[in-house]
Amino acid sequence: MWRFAGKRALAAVLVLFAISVLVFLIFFATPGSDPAARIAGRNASQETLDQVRASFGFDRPIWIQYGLMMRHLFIDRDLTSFVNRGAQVIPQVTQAIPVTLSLVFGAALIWVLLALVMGVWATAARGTAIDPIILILGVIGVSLPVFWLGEVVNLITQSRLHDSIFAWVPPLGYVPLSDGVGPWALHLLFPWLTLAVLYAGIYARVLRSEMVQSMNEDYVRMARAKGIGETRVLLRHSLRTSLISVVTLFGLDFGALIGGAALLTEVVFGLQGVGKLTYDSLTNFDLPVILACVLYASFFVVFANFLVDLLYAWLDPRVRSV
Amino acid sequence: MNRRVLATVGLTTSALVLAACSSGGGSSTSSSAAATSAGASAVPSGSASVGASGDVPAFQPEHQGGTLTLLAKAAAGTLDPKVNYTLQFWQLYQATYDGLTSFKKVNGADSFTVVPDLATAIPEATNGGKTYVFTLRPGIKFSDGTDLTTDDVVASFQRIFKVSSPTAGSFYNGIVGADACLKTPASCTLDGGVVGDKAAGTVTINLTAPDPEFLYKLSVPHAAINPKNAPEKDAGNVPIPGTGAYMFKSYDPNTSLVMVRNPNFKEWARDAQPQGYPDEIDYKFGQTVEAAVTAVENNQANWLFDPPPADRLAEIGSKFASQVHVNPLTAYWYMPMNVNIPPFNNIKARQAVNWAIDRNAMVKLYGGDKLAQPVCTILPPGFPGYEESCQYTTPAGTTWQGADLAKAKQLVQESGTAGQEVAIVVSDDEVNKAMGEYMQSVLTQIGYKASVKPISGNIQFTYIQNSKNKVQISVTQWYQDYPAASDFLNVLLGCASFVPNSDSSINMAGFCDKGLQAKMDEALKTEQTSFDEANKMWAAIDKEMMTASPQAPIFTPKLIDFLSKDTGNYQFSKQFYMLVDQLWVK
Amino acid sequence: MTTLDSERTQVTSTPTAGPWRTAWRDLRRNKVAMGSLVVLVLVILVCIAAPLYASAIAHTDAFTSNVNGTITINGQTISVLETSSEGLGLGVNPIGPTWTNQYFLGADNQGRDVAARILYGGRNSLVIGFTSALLCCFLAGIVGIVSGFFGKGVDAVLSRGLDVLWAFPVYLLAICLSIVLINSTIAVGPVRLTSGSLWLPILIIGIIYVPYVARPVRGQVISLREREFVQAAIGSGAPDLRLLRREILPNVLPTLIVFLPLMTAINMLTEAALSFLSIGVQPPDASWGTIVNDGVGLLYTRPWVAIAPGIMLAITAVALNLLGDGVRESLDPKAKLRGAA
Amino acid sequence: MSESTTTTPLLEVRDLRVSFKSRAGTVNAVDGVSFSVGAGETLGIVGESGSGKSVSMLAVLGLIDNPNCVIEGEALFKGRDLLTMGDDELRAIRGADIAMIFQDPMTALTPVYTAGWHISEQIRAHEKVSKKAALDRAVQLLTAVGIPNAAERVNSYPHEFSGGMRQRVVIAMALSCQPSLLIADEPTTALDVTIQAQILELLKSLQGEFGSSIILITHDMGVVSQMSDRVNVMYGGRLAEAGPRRDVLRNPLHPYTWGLMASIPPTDGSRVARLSAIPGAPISPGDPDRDHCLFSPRCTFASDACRPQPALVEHSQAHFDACVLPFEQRPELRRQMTAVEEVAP
Repeated sequence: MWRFAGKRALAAVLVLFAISVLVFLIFFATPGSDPAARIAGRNASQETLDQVRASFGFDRPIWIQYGLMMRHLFIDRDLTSFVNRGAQVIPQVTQAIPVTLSLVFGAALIWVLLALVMGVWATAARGTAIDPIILILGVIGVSLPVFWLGEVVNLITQSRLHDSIFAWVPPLGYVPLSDGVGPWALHLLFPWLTLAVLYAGIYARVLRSEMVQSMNEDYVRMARAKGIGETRVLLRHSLRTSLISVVTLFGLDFGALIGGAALLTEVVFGLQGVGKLTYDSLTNFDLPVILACVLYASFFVVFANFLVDLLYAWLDPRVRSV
Repeated sequence: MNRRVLATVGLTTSALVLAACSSGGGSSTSSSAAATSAGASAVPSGSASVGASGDVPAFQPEHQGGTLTLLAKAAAGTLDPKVNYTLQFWQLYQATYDGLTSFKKVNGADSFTVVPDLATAIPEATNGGKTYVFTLRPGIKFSDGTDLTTDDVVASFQRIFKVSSPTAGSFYNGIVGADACLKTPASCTLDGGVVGDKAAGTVTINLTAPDPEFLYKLSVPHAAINPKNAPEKDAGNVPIPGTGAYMFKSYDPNTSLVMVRNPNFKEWARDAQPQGYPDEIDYKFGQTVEAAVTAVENNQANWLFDPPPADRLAEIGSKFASQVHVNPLTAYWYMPMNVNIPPFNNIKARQAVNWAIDRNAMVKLYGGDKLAQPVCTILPPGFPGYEESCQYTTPAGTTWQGADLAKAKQLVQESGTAGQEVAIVVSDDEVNKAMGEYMQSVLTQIGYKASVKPISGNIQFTYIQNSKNKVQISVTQWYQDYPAASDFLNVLLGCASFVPNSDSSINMAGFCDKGLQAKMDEALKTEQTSFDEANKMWAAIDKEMMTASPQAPIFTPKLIDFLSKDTGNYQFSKQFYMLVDQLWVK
Repeated sequence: MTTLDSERTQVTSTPTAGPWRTAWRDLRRNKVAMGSLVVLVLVILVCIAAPLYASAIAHTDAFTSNVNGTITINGQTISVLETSSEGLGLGVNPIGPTWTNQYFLGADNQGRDVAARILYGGRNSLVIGFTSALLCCFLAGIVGIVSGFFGKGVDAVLSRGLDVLWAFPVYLLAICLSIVLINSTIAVGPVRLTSGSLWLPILIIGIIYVPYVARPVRGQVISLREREFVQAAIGSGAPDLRLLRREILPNVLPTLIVFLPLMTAINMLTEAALSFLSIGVQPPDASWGTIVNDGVGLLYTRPWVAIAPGIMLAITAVALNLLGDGVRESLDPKAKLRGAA
Repeated sequence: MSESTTTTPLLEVRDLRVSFKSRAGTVNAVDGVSFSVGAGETLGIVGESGSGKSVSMLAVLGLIDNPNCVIEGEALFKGRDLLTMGDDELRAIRGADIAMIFQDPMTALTPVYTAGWHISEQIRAHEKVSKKAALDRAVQLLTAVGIPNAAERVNSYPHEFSGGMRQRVVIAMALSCQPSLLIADEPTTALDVTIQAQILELLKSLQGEFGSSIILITHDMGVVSQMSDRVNVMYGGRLAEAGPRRDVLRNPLHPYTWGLMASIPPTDGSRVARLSAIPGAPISPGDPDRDHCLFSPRCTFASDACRPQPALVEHSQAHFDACVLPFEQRPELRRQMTAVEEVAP
């Protein structure tokens, strides 16, 4: 177990290293990306430009720049933005995390519940018209471009029907949990739903197909033969075993979302989360923030993979003993 | 409206785009304003327009108090007044920092006048226009409680170089000792350049050559006076004490900037640094512009920095008309054409573009004729040196009437460049992209194989400057730093502004005409004796430039300020735009 | 249920039909899948007919700005881009849906006919979605098979490579590439990459989803390797290449084919998301994604510009997903995207 | 023990028909089968896969989870018809009165639960006992089925048991409510040869202990010969032959049974022999032409007389078969057939 974890950690570090190097190289290979001129300001004299270049170390070999940036990011922890000078990168990321966590946790709760209901219901109702209806609803959810859906939701709740049925919808943006659970949840309600619509469909479909598959398994027939109720067969046997693959999926998605994959939702709903930070840093071409965001995101993706493996072992005793 | 540019071109790095803006006279509203400023400048010969007294309205204590809430999509980077080069924060610095001189804090065209601020008076330049002696007002304290002394002034000028201020090499390189400071900022002394006499309370500034525009340069925030112990590097988001009516209390670029009254402030000159009305000013960042517009509509915030999105314009222009203020800017949108590579190394090809652009269409893409005015000169309407003229219009006239596609096609044929590939590099925001798309259409019509290349706004501005990138034509904007014709003509098209293979080469056209450069040098020299005289020369240079056609001016934009219902006393300074601290919330 | 299943397959498969024909016949019987196929074919046909629509019905050029254009409706001449006349007269609004042949869905901010552009845009969306899905499945097939078949070091390297790809900021890559390509051309084999080339989004999208598909393929190959018949072949000293061709590929191919429509749907949505960040199809060319993006700026005044292409995108994606489900059921019911394990 | 059949049978199946409707037509999986099982009796049902033996039992227990399935006939368990019973009633009988063991112990247990969990679930489904009491019972049961160290093994997961041990767990679970009827569907097919005998032995001894009746479904005549009191031979969803074990084994009547008998290896039958001894493939249950002896296409002695479908005729006491061949000539014909068989390879 420890060897396994060690190997995984080593692999993760390698992956993170590779990503950071790639980001660094790509950044500096892009024409116009040289931060010196942007830092120096409009129509700066060449002397000023050189001065800025020297003071930021942009005139040094690229591997030294890389080393310096990594040192500032991980050892001194005082890496500052190229754009918002003096703005430290790490606090920016840590401030964005609660927003993303709030968004993703809430959305995940909704989509998991929704997917459970939809998946179990579709399984129980297979053979009837309800099953395909649920599935098609799910497919539609999967097929809507999330930023488009977000914009349309905004159009309806913030503009078209804002004076009538959606008068209670607060303006876009994030309100911290410390301002009260009510306002917090109300501000996040539509972002939650928008994000959840996408994933609920996927999860319901995966769950349903797993469950239908398991309904043909011997152990489900055995469970029926034991004379236990159909609901119990569905929930304790079929659903319980089907959850394994859903959890795997969930771990990966959740990791990616926490890492900033909710970018489009955050942008559309004006939530200052990690995704929005990543987006802003990309549009600003602000290398320190890009690097911090990307490493943070990769860490979560890799970490989620790792967690999923552990969770998998916990859910599936067969894996545990291997 | 130039703030649309700001907001879109650089989400937070507006620094690229914008600098100070002042307007030497309005466009549509004020042909008289132009006259005023030109007249004012003529008074002290050989110097920027200065004035002593103004008609600043008296303070009305009944409106004092309350919290003013401002919104912006993003903050504007460092808070250091010596480094920040964005309109967004320069607007705020008016209330927090002072220079030896400053632009007058009044509504309208008069705002363009330079008045004494920390100095008791505007000194007459001596020593052949090379020496200025300022006397500091006594009894002024910084917001941290320390007294303002001549040491602070000297240190502040040194600091311009020590922090590599963006304008160090362009505005302040004429100070004696600046050369050494630019080379080795750390040991900058400006020895013999800026000399303080603590006992007499005077500061002497020596220039290497006369600079009639120097007083303007002293009046922008980069020349603001801060305590001598201010850090010798960019202070980032740590506020530096100042002498203004307000001080920065806290700043987080991701969330908010808070300004409160400076406890050590006593009004000394109402036209230079008036006391403000709100007790606190909260500037909040991070909301979308859509949300900000809604918030102002709903009276939840007083004002938003970013230009309202195009699809909300009609709504605020009709439902909220009384809360909207539109002001012309001394700025322009233009298309530099690279005169060193095909097809625009051919003058006919360049002229063809000027003939072909339907400037009305561009105005429409920008938001309609209430928000921009077509131009075909480099100097904006109302600007010193501006003379109504248009070489590329049909029917012929002095203002732009319509494009002549036939003529453009013919010129392209004559130039022999027809069929060549042309890439238009634009910033990837909505307005710029729309203009790029439109130009693609136009260039295709006149015979080129045109394509649009929208790229990230934060890179576009440096990308199009670097000759290495071989940009043929692009869409960009220029906002004045101070009201002098050279700030457009000499800066944008002077030989010195073209630095091959550098990201900082504001002469994007790569245009360098020896004859025209000689004329510009002559005009600059003439400014020492007479701005009027010089401005006539600038007007002629503008015409010649337009004939050479290294760029195609498109329009001069206007600015929308949208205030909430309960916000009063809107004052618009041509130099730094809305006077934030003069707004009433009570 | 083993007995029942075997009975049913006995019934449905006649001895002569190969697995492909059986699958096709199953698919033909699947009403939902066939319905989706019909919808898909309709969408494709309509998009192919774009020039016809533009010239014969809408009388418009979908790629030329028409900022100062006018049209006549009920005898009234209306500007395509109308400057607001209310109040201060701020803002310019493109004409809204006329629901007639010209400007059926209104104009975009260049005064171009949105309906015609949606049809043209559909072509690009479909081409990008499908080609990138093809590319993705092809690359993922190679990576997955090599990784799963050779195992050990090769597998470790490829798997980490997939991890890097998985966690890499795609948008950054896309933004940088689009800038690099403004002046330079990158040649990837027969593909010439320029900044306006459709190959740019195709390559980017095709590559980023490789881990999505490669992981399940890798898992499948690993389990295939353990199967008796492959073990037997290995034991008998069959060369790797023949093993791959004879034993592995025929088993992996159905999985890849199942993924194709599903990936096409995902890729079309990704293309739209990339367009949201101004990467991808370059103006004046269009895709559904770029039109949605154009429309977002007009959302409050002319919502149809954004809503209509979004609906087209959603319909196509739904059809592709349902078709994909049908193909999965008939070809390889166990195929799972994203490689959960 | 065959005498017990004369008293009221525990389970009496009358004219059971199970068919599946599909796009390709109707599949008659079970086509008019009647039989009965007495208390404490063991009934063997033999036939090739697809002969309908498993389906008939699943149908009786209402375990066919397919909306296109039509079930007709009667299945009287202790006098009550299982086929018309409500879901809840049937559920109460399943597992409590009638338990079932499936072929593959590898897949019959839900992989995520322990052996003890499975057994106590079954107990608690039918009796109100505490979890702890149920678990204690599970330990006893596991001990009873010969799992060593049952107190610890009760917490083991299915994958931690060997195949044979897992089948013991399944048997323990099946017996946990002391059912009066145990249906064992190929209980040993998936097991190693050495384990098979142990499991059969266990079933036998447990039957003695619990007094349950057993329906043993298998394709293996060897297993039948070891275990059952009576034998039903099924072909194509119909009974081909039925009778007391001794009669059927010593004196098989139906040519199909002859084929099955020929497939038993000469020794003790512990070797699993496939039914390849009978030429031709099993008939397709989807074939609409059913009004004839379904075995006739594979039968050496087939003639026009095989059409229409021959009736099930009682030849000696409780020994039935459905074949038109003259009764007297059967031993001779059988010799002929097996001789041919022996030459063939």
